[in-house]
Amino acid sequence: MQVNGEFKPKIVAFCCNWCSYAGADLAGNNRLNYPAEVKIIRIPCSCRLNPMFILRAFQRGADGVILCGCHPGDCHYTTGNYYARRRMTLLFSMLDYLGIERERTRVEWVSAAEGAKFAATMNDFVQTVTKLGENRRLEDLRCKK
Amino acid sequence: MQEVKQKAIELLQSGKVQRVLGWKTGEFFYDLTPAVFETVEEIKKDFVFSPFCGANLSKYLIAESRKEGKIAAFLKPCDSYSFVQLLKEHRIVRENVHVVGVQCNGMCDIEAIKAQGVKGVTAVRQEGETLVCETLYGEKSVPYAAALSERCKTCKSKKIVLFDELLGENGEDDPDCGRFDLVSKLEAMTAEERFAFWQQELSRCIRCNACRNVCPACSCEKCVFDNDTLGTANKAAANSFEEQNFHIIRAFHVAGRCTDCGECSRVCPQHIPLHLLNRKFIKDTNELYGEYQAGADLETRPPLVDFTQDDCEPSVVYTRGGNGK
Amino acid sequence: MMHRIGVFVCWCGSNIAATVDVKRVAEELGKQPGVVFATDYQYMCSQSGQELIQSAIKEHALTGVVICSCSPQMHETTFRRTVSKAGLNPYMLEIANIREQCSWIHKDKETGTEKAIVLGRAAIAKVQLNAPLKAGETPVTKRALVIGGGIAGIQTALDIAEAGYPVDIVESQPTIGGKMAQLDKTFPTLDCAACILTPRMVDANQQENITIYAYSEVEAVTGFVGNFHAKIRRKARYVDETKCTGCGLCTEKCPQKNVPNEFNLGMDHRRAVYIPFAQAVPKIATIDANYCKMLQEGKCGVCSKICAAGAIDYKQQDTFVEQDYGAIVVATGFRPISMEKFDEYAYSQSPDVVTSLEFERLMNAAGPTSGTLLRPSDGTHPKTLVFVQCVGSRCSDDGRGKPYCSKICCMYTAKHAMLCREKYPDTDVYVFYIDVRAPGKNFDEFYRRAAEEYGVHYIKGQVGKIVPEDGKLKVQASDLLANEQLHIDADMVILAAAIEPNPTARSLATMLTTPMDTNDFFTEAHPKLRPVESATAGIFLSGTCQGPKDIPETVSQASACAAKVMGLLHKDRLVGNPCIAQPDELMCNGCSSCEKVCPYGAITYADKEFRTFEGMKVRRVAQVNPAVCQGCGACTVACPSGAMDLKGFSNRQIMAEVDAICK
Amino acid sequence: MKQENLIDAVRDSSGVNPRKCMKCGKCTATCPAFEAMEYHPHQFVDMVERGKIEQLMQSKGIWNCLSCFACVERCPRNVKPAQLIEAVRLAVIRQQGMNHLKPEQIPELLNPDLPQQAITSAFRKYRK
Repeated sequence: MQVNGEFKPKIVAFCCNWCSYAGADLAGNNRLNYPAEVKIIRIPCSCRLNPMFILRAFQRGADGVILCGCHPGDCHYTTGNYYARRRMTLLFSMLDYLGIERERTRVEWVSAAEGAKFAATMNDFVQTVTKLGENRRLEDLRCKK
Repeated sequence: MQEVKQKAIELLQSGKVQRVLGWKTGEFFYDLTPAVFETVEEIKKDFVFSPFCGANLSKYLIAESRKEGKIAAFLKPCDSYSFVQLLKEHRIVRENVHVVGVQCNGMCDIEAIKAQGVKGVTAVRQEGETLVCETLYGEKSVPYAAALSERCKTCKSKKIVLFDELLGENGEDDPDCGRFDLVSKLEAMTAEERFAFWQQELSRCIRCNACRNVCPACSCEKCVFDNDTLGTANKAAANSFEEQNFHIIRAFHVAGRCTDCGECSRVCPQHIPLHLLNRKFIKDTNELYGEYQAGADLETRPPLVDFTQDDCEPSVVYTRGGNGK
Repeated sequence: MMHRIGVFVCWCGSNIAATVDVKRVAEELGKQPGVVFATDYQYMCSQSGQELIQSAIKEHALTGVVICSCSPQMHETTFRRTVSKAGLNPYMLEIANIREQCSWIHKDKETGTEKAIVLGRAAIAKVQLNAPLKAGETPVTKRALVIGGGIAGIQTALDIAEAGYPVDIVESQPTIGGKMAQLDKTFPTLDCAACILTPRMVDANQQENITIYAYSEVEAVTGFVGNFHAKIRRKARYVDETKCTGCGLCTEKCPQKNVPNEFNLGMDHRRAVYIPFAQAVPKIATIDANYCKMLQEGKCGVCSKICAAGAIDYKQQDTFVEQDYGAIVVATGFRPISMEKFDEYAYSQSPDVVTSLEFERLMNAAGPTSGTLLRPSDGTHPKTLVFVQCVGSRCSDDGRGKPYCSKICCMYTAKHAMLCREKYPDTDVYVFYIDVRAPGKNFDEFYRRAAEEYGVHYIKGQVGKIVPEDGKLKVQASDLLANEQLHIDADMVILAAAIEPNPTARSLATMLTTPMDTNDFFTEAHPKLRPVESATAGIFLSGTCQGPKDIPETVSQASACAAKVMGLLHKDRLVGNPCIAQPDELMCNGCSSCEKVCPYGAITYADKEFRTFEGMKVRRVAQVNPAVCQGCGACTVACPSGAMDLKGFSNRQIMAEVDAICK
Repeated sequence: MKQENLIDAVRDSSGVNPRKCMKCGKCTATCPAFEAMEYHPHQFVDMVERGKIEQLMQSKGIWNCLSCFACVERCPRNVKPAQLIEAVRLAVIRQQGMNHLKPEQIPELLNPDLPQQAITSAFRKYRK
């Protein structure tokens, strides 16, 4: 999206309810800044993230998608993030294989105590995606209309 | 070849099975389609086993094994992997299937034969290392290897994983078949080159769904892309990301379940090398989570429903391999 | 059907209103399709704020509510109750987090307002697809099963029983008591283990709510939280429990005298018919079929002849008990690891090298030496004793030992050294340590007392090797602080062997679908906040099956575990989380992918008949047990056909949010 | 060689991670050459960890290690002190630099009575 001639990326952040969503709340509690381009969607666990959701976001014009979950070993549901880790690794690798900028997707493990990490991660991710510019390779033109 | 047909007749006559799943000629002699035979006469008339029996029969057993009576199925090594994978997923009623393993010398592709300059082919037969073609202009010979379809040139295995009886000899898998060479080549390209390559390939997709319909792993009761309630149904192709979305999701849904039988690429009317997507997943899972061959056995957990505590992080994608940025 | 949605934007005083133009947010969201009412208010969570919501629900016949406020982690429950009181299903509510994830992180009001509108829009898009959810309810069987009758199991069982619920203890040995029954004294108070344990054993036996199934094993467990069903194998004792009086006459007259006595760790012998120790509970004789001449060869019958009660029954068979339980407690305990792989310590070569547990028996009045410390090899009084700590603990992955600290060894070694010096002041006692870990209450004081008051020589450094020579044990070690090598001629060496989980725990974990760590300790549901629950609902952990623990810690965990069990059994019905997985049977392939990733074993399969174009067909389809599913959603992604969906976080809802955000 | 390179060289050629050491001293307790070494195995590991390689290289004691591998055998943390000692010895040999045999010198030095092993170790001294 262009705002006053400046590119502002659209970022969708999927956060697991137990660690990362709480980590994002903590970032807010501590008044840690990160760009408003990041919009968070709450999911119960990182393993709830279907690759279809990521592709859907890109189709609809997102410029970057990030998944945050509990650190491996700390999953509220004991094993969810282990499956998410494999799924995302393979999906990202596939996107890369198709020539889509690999920096547009990311997974970070953020615990409920890591508000600072959450903010830092988002700052970094937004910066990376801003540098990449608008997502053209993945979007569905029809959705633009 | 006669041996296979004879076996089909024998199985029906003995009453061991009530139906036989095999191949019959379509419009052209090289255009064979899977068919179910219920009488000896039908078999005598139409049953064919030739170097064009590429069609993987295992998928048809999902429906066929649920019908009354027993069915005999002729499974080539490729088909047997798909068969075991479907068994593993509880899709086939094992008791109702009599599996006859048939060895395969690699299946031919009429386009490959034409590419050798042989035109007007009306029939073929294998004689050792050569394929003798009867043509409108007399007999012509081509090396058998040159007539092979693309997927058979890098055949992963001549092993028939599961069978009730076997015609010919069982073979071995070939870890050095080089089936990932093309994937590696793509990986070594820059992102821009890869994007251009896939854009070129996938933009030809007409969403005919042939790849999905032939794929033994794509045998869902209802496909997500046909599902209106899910909001993912989308059939019309536009000049957009839609084809890629379809093919990524399709490849992801069969990841860890795809046996690499290559049917998707065989049936694609637009000649899109779809198997390269599936092979990427297979190559990745092999490299990251250990060797895994779908359909090789009934027990091993597929990589996507398994994990270890020290699996690599998704960020491995940013750093892995020599692929250019 | 389009919902009638009400949007309520909270100012949270100035917390939100300072960086978000709440009026504009309400105005913009009011224009969204489906929104029939939108307003803002200073404090939505206040009494009057809640009343505002409730009256709007009634006035505008709202069917869905979006509240733009603080994090759902703060007030989701509050607002669910609010809308519920106004007659709306509590799950027809969505919260847009415009405080923690918006107003508090942005300084610019324009930016904050724009973002709040997008977040509100996503919540509206989601609530459009919400459906009323009702949590499933299942009844609770008010009975607990405790697997393992050591101090952990006994304590848990007693606490539960005293709260009024029936408890069954299943113990594989002929008596309850576990490892603690074998101990002599306990640190840091030095009170006698039997004196504190045996009254608890008797209590357990007499408590009318407790049934003890000793010499029994859990054969199979099915079901789920509140509704387990267990099959218990009662191994044949060849003694009728209802008749045996525990007089012990048979155990004195049995001619088969050479059976290694496991209670004394094989350091003396018992008869083929035996009662493990004097205070055994239940005090019933057991015939060891491997050694009984009557059972092996068909001749003897001495015990049967002398038993006045006529309790001996050579034809007894294993029997089975089947019972329903609401909760299961795992208390399977530990054992010391085998010392066979530690050749350098000569354990297999010399009987004078013993493990600490063997040393307990050698010091115990009921032990093989009646409490006089004598060298096992020649029965002489040992003068020089060397204690080696950390044998097999804190080892890297070389297959000999365990990577963890066994936690109890530092303290019991201090205890042994102290007792030894107290009883036999003529002894020289050396303790070789790597670190002394004594962080419990009165623990460090206890260890310091051993060194300061009892003159135990504490030497930093692991012993290198031990060679038996001329009736002595040549101990080669080094004093790392003095930087010199030591050679000690010891009379006895005591190895503080690492402890490991009971070897039967692994198969039990599989039976209960309860996760374990790589060392076969059961994994707690949360390492800090849920230490006595397993990840599987209704399965609780007591004692060392969860990790190394000393007695005080074991008992506190056992009581904590009992409290959790009572909390569960107190409920008549369990109300589940309604946001659970739900398969669409028409789309399900029955492929088992979902089952494989379910951490709770909540998914099973059933063959069902479906109408198809070709008549009725039977298909295998997934079923989710609503009492067991916790709603993680792992299955929804594993499912290739999208047949499995998650209520409250459905595919369509999440995609609607994605669409709204990306618009 | 520079200090950091030296530490890396010792760690690489030994394949030992000295940080795994929990300082239990079992290696030292078990060492038959204790008296002959000014730095005992556990100190040795510690010194490598702290990068005091040069000090070790000057130590006479390294030549008194019998390479009996008792310390390797018994170390509970799989640290392998003896391999560190060997690596330091190698570092000393390599540092002597100028006394390596050059390949062209070998033929004239060849003597039928020379044990095979001596030739092999002469080559081993030769550094690429």
